[in-house]
Amino acid sequence: MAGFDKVVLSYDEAMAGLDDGMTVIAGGFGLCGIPENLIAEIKRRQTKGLTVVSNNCGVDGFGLGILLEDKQIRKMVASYVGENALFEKQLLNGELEVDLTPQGTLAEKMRAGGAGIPAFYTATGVGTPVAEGKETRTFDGKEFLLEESITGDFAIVKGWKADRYGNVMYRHTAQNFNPLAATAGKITVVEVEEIVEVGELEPSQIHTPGIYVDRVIQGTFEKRIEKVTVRS
Amino acid sequence: MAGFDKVVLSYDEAMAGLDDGMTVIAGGFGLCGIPENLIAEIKRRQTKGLTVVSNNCGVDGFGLGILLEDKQIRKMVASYVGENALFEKQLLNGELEVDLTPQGTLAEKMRAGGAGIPAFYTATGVGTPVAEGKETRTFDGKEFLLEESITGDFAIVKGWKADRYGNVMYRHTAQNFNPLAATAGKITVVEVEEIVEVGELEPSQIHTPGIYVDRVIQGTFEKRIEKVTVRS
Amino acid sequence: MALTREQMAQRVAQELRDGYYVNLGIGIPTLVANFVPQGMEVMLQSENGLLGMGAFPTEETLDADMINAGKQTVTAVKGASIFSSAESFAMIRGGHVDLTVLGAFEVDVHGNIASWMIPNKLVKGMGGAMDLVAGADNIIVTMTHASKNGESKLLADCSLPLTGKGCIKKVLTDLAWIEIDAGQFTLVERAPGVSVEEIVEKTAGKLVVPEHVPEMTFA
Amino acid sequence: MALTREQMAQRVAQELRDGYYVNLGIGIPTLVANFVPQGMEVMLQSENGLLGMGAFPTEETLDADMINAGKQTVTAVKGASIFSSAESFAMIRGGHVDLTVLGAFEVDVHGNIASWMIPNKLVKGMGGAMDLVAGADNIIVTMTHASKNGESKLLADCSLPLTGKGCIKKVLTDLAWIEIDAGQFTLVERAPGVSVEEIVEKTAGKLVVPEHVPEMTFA
Repeated sequence: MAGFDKVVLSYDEAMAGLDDGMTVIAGGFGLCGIPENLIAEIKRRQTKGLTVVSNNCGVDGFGLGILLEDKQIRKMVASYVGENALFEKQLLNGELEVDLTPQGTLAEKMRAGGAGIPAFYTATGVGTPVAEGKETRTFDGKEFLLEESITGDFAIVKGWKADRYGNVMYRHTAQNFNPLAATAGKITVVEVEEIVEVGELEPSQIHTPGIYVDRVIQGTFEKRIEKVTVRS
Repeated sequence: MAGFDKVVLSYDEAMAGLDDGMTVIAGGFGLCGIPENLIAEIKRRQTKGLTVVSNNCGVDGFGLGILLEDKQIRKMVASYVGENALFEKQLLNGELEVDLTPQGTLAEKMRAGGAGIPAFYTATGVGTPVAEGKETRTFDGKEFLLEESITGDFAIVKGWKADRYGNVMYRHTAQNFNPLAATAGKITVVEVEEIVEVGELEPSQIHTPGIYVDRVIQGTFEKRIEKVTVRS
Repeated sequence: MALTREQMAQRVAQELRDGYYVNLGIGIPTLVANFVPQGMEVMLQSENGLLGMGAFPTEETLDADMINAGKQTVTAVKGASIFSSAESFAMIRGGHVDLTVLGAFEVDVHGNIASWMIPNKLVKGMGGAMDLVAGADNIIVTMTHASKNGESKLLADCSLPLTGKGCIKKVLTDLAWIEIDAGQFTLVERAPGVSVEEIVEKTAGKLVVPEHVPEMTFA
Repeated sequence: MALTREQMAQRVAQELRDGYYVNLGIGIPTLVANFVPQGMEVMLQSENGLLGMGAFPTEETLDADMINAGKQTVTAVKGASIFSSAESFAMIRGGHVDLTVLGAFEVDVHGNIASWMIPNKLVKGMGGAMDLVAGADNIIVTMTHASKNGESKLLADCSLPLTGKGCIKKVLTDLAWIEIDAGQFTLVERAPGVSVEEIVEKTAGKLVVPEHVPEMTFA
């Protein structure tokens, strides 16, 4: 079974092969379901000139935000980047390039990238700045934009449970972009809270089949909450 | 909660509104996971001139095959239709039109239809008879076909368990095209083996969220097996 | 009198129907959930991947893995489902959400909406707004009728970069319920005590005023 | 001697690697699963939505809801996953399957394959074959080298309608292991006891024959 055993024991091993200038696709929505230790490992490695594809860019001091501190990100592809003063500064300085992509288009671009679909049409963004330089086309009397898919050299993913074969389940809304990112990496690394026995996950309930996953590592997570909101 | 209670008590009610000339998208692979009672109800209604979209067309005397007996199907969109003498006869007679579509393209056409994506590019079928009359386009040096999505007036789906809100889970490989069909019908009808209490299905484990489902009915199923194969 | 934020939410809530799947944007739209009419049930879709968003949690049930699209901690109602962002936007883009309520900077007579970007101010991103306006058939925009300086937000043509083109048919402002069709606004209802003249004055785009413009009523 | 069906499967199985995800077509490809080398594990993908296809069931474990792409009843191995047809073909189209083995009527020097349609005979459909050949990087075609009438199936140009264009690089016939590159076949191995002359004679497309063509070996 050695061939299907995806478990690695160190974060160093988990991110082996990450080089300057690569594209990294990251799961997560805000700070929910982010691969926080894999991100920390990218910081430790000081890999530079990265293109990072993720719905958001973390916050100052946590999540993808920490990769801004040493200017490791050259270009960010995201739908919303408003939580983060350093991001703002680097953007205004011209140190950081940003490609703002509608959230649903971003999700579909990752899925399409993983599914071997190079491009698709969507009504999202027609007539807006997002449409600039993109082809439009009419189907059934309605106008649509051509959007190209995204793949990455690495995908970094946060799961809940995984088995050694790389079958993954996500917990609650920490699912978000994670299963899409998982399909779109040349090398897909998943960090999880718990590694379970092969056969423990019900086959029909697996969110990410192991075929997409190259490495699995068990971590411990801070799970910082961006906006704690409780009812009284 | 009346507004979210999708359960209907008769097959007549389940297929109310089905008219001659409509397009019906059906889940199932071979005879596995087919909405057998919904198909039988279409036969009982004697609705004619249907376009049926399904991976296969059942067999003689079972599944979608029974809709051929009274020539209810005008056009079949499928990837493989080889199990069925009546189909063959009507095709050769010119009584039946067939649009053969690669299996993966068919699955993606249904998904795209449900997801508001009017068309996508795929390498599947480039240079083959499937490409006739279709646009091709090069991305990254490779040639792709433009394929348009499919939606239907009705989607008929076979689930395992559903709750009254129309949240559905499928059993084993009876999942197949069912969750895709479910997203692509103007009216989506799901027949299931068991209706469970709302809240009983784990939210992250639901295969088809209720938002796609208009009607749910509990049925009993023959579950005929096309090729019983056992080891000795 | 101009409507309060709560009254605006209350008026929008009158458009809810039993069994609606609804996506509520940040701000006034979020308040709509507080005014769901009695005996009616709606399910809230949160575009980060939750259908059936519930109340905020208690301190005890707080869970970092359970948030809404505004990144607030939430709960799920009985019968909720949770899924990926691709599935969530398949619902939205595919037109499966019955009603979307969101804010805006400007709306024009062509149904265009600008809500995400003010040139020369820092651009934070459109999030899911472009998908929501492109995918939904039934959208209600909530915004004040005019800016604090008195500049109309209901224009002949949006001046700001668009979020979506030709997709808005209904606007609720603090002064009026406006519908958009065939390149013009129509004044359908006015806020209690607000004169047709004030609304006409504060509407820059072409506004059709029917003979009788009823006041909004609140239960 | 020409290889038997079992020997063909056995030779293909030598191309398996530990940890491969493999899709096996109907016929000879299916037999490959019987010859997985010891100490090696592969996972079989069945395009109806099963990764980790196991043995046929017993009478007791027979389940109508558990079939493979050939519509036979099967079981799932430990660690299997089950998913929709869209997800299944996302794997296939996206190039995540490590090896695809399938039969064909004809293959040509351009890497074209014809395997699904004979004009003037009833067309039953391509099933998943077009997706499989378009999506995979690593495909092995298994077929007899020539028809029963002695007509070569390794052509300069396929005569039948294609299943895929320019996607085949490796062919195992009952006579030879052939690779395709730059518009020509290369003879890599021959079946034990089969002469280079016989292979040359039965190959219609341009065939490069290296100085030394080893015989296949079987463990």
